[in-house]
Amino acid sequence: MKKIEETLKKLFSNQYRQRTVSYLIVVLAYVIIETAIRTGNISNTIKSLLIPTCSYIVAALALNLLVGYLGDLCLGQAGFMAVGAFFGVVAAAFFAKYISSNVLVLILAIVVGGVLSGACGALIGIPVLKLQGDYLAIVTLAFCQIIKTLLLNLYVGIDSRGLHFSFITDNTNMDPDGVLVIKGAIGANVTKKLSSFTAGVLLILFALFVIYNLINSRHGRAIQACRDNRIAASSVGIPVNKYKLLAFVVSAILTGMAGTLYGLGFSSLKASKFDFNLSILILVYVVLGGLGNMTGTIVSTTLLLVIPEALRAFNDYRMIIYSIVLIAVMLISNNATIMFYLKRCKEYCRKLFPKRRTE
Amino acid sequence: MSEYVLETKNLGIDFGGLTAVNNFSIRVEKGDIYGLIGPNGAGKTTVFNMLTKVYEPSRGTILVNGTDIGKMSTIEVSRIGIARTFQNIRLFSELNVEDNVKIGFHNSISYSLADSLLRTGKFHSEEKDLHEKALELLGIFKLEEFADHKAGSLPYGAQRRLEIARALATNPCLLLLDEPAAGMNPVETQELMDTIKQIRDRFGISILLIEHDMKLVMGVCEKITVLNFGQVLMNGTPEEVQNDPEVIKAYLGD
Amino acid sequence: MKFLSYLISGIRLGSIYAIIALGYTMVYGIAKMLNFAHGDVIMIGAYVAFFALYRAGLPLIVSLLADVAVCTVLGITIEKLAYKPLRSATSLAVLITAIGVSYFLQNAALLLWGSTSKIFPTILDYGFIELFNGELKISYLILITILTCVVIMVCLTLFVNKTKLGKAMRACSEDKDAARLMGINVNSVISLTFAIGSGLAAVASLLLCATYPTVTPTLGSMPGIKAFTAAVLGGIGSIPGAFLGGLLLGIIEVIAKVYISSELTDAIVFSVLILVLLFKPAGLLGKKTNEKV
Amino acid sequence: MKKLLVVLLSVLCVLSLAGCSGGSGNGDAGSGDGGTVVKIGGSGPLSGPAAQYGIAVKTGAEIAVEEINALGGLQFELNVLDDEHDGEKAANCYAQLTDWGMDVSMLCVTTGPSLAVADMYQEDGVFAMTPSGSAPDIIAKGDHIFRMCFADPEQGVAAADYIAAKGLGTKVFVFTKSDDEYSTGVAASFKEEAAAKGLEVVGEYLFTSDNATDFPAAQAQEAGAEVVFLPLYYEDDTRIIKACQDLGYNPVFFGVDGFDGALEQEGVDVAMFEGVYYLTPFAYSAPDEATQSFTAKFNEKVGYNPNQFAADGYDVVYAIYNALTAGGATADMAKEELNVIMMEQFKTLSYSGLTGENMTWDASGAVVKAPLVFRIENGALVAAD
Repeated sequence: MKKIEETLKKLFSNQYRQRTVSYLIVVLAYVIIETAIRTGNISNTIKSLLIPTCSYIVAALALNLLVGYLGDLCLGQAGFMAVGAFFGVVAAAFFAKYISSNVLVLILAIVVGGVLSGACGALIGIPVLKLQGDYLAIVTLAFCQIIKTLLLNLYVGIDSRGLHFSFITDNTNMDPDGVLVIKGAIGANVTKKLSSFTAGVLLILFALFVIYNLINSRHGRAIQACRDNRIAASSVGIPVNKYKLLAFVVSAILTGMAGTLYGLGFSSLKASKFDFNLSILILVYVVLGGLGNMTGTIVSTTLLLVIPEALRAFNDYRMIIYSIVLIAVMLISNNATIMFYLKRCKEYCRKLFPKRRTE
Repeated sequence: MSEYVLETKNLGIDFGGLTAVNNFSIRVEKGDIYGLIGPNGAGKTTVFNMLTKVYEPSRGTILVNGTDIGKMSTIEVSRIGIARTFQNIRLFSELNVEDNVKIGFHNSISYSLADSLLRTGKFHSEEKDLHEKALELLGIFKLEEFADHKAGSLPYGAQRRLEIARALATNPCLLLLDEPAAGMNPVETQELMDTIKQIRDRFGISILLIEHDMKLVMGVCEKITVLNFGQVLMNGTPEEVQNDPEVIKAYLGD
Repeated sequence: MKFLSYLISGIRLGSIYAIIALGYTMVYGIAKMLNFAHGDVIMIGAYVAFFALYRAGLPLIVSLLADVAVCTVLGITIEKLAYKPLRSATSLAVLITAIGVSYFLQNAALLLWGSTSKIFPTILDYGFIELFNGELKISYLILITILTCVVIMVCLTLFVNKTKLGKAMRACSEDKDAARLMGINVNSVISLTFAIGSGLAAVASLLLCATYPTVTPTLGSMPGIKAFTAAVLGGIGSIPGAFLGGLLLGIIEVIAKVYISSELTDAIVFSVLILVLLFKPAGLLGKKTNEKV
Repeated sequence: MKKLLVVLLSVLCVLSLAGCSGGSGNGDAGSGDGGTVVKIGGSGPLSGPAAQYGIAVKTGAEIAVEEINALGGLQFELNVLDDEHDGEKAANCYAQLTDWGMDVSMLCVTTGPSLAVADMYQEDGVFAMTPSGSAPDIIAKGDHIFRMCFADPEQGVAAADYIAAKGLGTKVFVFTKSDDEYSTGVAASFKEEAAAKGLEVVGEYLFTSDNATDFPAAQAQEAGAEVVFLPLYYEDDTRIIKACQDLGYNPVFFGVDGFDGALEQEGVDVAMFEGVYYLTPFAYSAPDEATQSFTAKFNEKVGYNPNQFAADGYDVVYAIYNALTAGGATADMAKEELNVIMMEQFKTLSYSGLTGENMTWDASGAVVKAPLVFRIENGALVAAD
């Protein structure tokens, strides 16, 4: 009994509270929604939102690792998602020929999507090492455009002899039993929708696990040191470039995995879906949720995906509202007067509920 | 093996045709508290930046315990044992005080990325040691009570002390302090002088410091180099420097 | 001859990029921020010009002046409302805000004027200069585009180097604090920079639409990003750099399109950006700056 | 503060979730057991850059529904949702339509979203006919999936046949938008048919939506093309024609149904399109009474003339209506029963509407009708012989 109490105390201590709250929210939401699905108390609308929401949450968490902890803006999130989605779909089609277990195929596809996207992350990491700030953002944007252009011209077929790749024109020359998995501009054709809500939630938990464990270690501290002061970080012997690259690759891997989950949730997907607008959308989720705040990211992503569905009448104004959110959050959080009053409010609340202070 | 912790020979740097520092040669022995003084713009901080390889020297050699650091990067210089503070404080201001010091210990812990992702036993035991070591170091600088405060929210003097603590965490053999007393009141400065001596004795390191506060320089430094217009004006003990007419001229003008 | 005609169309495209790139390069040089919304100011300019020329039927010169006025006011307003409060914030916050502004303008245009494209009226009759016995035809529009670009470049260089205001701008780009101590009103210099950049955006919008006549809410984003690439290529903060970068990028784009692979043009253009930043981060004519420690 | 915000947001989140699932309880959930009206669902881009197409289809369909309901027989209810030309959103729309109790569907307006949701309709056994999703892959997703417009390859073939038959020229240059499956689909079949008909494709210029501004028209001119084939939407057509004219190069321009709308653009100088040929199943200026009445109604609703998308939307609703009445369907039938009737009726149905006479459908779900070639003369559309 005492041990349980101690564990609880530890879980809600200053050091661990954010982590605990994140995990709890995800698990609770899962239990509630899953129960609703089992008992048939959930609308198709909500059901259709589950997998994309999980994917966007993972992509947003990965972006928050970069923006919130490394302090660099990546506008190429859509590109990494595209790599994960397209190659995840190819991998799933390939593995499905040899493995009958859907779960195993999904896991393998997610791993392949993550690894390839991570490789792209490493590739873009090379210019990243030299650049900072706006230049970095624009390079990631350029990179995303390049990926999109390349995917638009990619043809991948699969037949009894294996995978066939071709570029710009369809020269896959497959056996008669072959199927084109990726057809250039038409996009990817998903033969079997393998993603499930459970898989999505597990991926979110995995992402949280990786990010929290990374951040609260010497590696994570080094990443944050690079954000706060590059020069000081290298003066205490932290290889800044190495840790920037690490953060980029980890973020790219998670985003790629999110992409695979997304890709395998639809029966077809187009490369043009993964454009600059998608990167901005993910950025909006992160900014509204709070830089470096993982729980906030999860909640804001969910809200921004669910509310527009509920309020379809406002669809015309949705994008304009997002842009105002971006500007407003930035102006408010950088306004000393407003932040001062918010802080006062917070202190006042603390006084009202003194019990909440566990330490 | 050289007996000098730091030895520079004819160090110099040019910025686009302008020579900022030239023929800079000093020798710092083990356990020295060494002062580097000079009027504003004399090139003192530039010397520090060359020693830590933030700037690449145009000429000359730098030997640390006899090793030439000519080809090393800032990071390697830190690993070989030079630590520094900055004239305009450079803390990791969004992180808390304890984490700032822990980052200083970065290279003295060895658990891998896999250890941190999987939270292995090695991770937990090293992190536990690290926590204790960090608190001990903070204790020396009377910063324990601030351990979980954001570094950026500390009072000025405490920030200066934290920067020294962070530098010491890298386990250096030579500590470079860039105007450690800037902005401190006389009481704080006095405390700082004691702390500097205490650090030297306790960690057995050499200290090279830049300072404008002559009381501090004369009070703690055993040797002094005076820099003017990028050139060494003289080397000597505090008394010699204080009585040198050239130095007085450099400070007061003609 | 064939090559020459492509080269000329590359120079035309490059001239437009150069004028847009000037807006980026000046703002970046002085406010040290990437004004992501610059491309969308061009889009607004295109709509204003369309309304002035077509709906109101104003003469070209009046339309141009009205366009410049609207864009200048828009640029200053954006700066005052969105960027000025963030003077001391991190560059990340400023960039995110700038993206927000860009998005706002695009979606506001979409709401106000719809997604259906509008066709920019012909402002110049199709006339040609024929060279080499008629083997090479160059339209007057191309000549005017290139000429405008050169004139703007010369005027701006003179302004920055010879006038008092121009010197104040250069001072601000070197060191804002020092400039303030010298009695320069830094805020008004930044506003002036935005005003000039946005005014140029208006000119660019007119040239852009005269050449490529469809007006849509997303019209500015691609030329915007490419012009920024041009500014980086030439060396950010440098006026001749923007000119050089713009021309080079325009030529690279057209040549790549014709002789390498038209479907991979964008990949090639953006690879140029990445390569330049990799090997010459300061650009062709830019200065390398050291962070002061 | 952050924590407070998080708590507040979480509460909102749960509330909105509850709100959504609660909302669905009111509709006749899931099974679609009719009621008093037949519910026709569908989705298309109603906001964003492609909104014009979705709005056209939606308006056209609305006109048809109003007319049918005024007849007093079988009553329809129409619900076209906004999918923003995005497969992901189309899937959400599908789910919402299911919650709403959709009986029959118009699928999606554009190809990408249609591909993303077609198999959901197939699995759930809902009859779906896309008004304007022209990729052949859509109807290949299942036997419940039908199409009202031409398939992309049919247009390519028809264009090549016409050019060859009328001798418009033998050297053809093609501009293709490589990130648009509509454009690549038409272009591919055109090139194949052109080769078979003895036309010479002297060059092809591929571009993407990101670099659809600067067109090296000189390439077509240098290649000596007499005909420039434009399997594109009218915005790109306009820019390409302008780029050619800027060079003083005036070949025969041949567009496909995406060209429809070019003359309606605000500010357009129709003189630049003089002599352009294009394929379309519908021209609002056609003198027949059905077209004129539709054009008037459409104009009244939105203030501009309808294009073929609007006519497709109108025709889909009428084709569904004809099939249902012919099969003796009633409003209280479940969607499964309606589906059976539709499948049966469409085997034999012959429907004459705005976009074609005596249209029939084959087993794959493709429409069989003859494409029409129009030519622009003196700023107006004229049926080319």
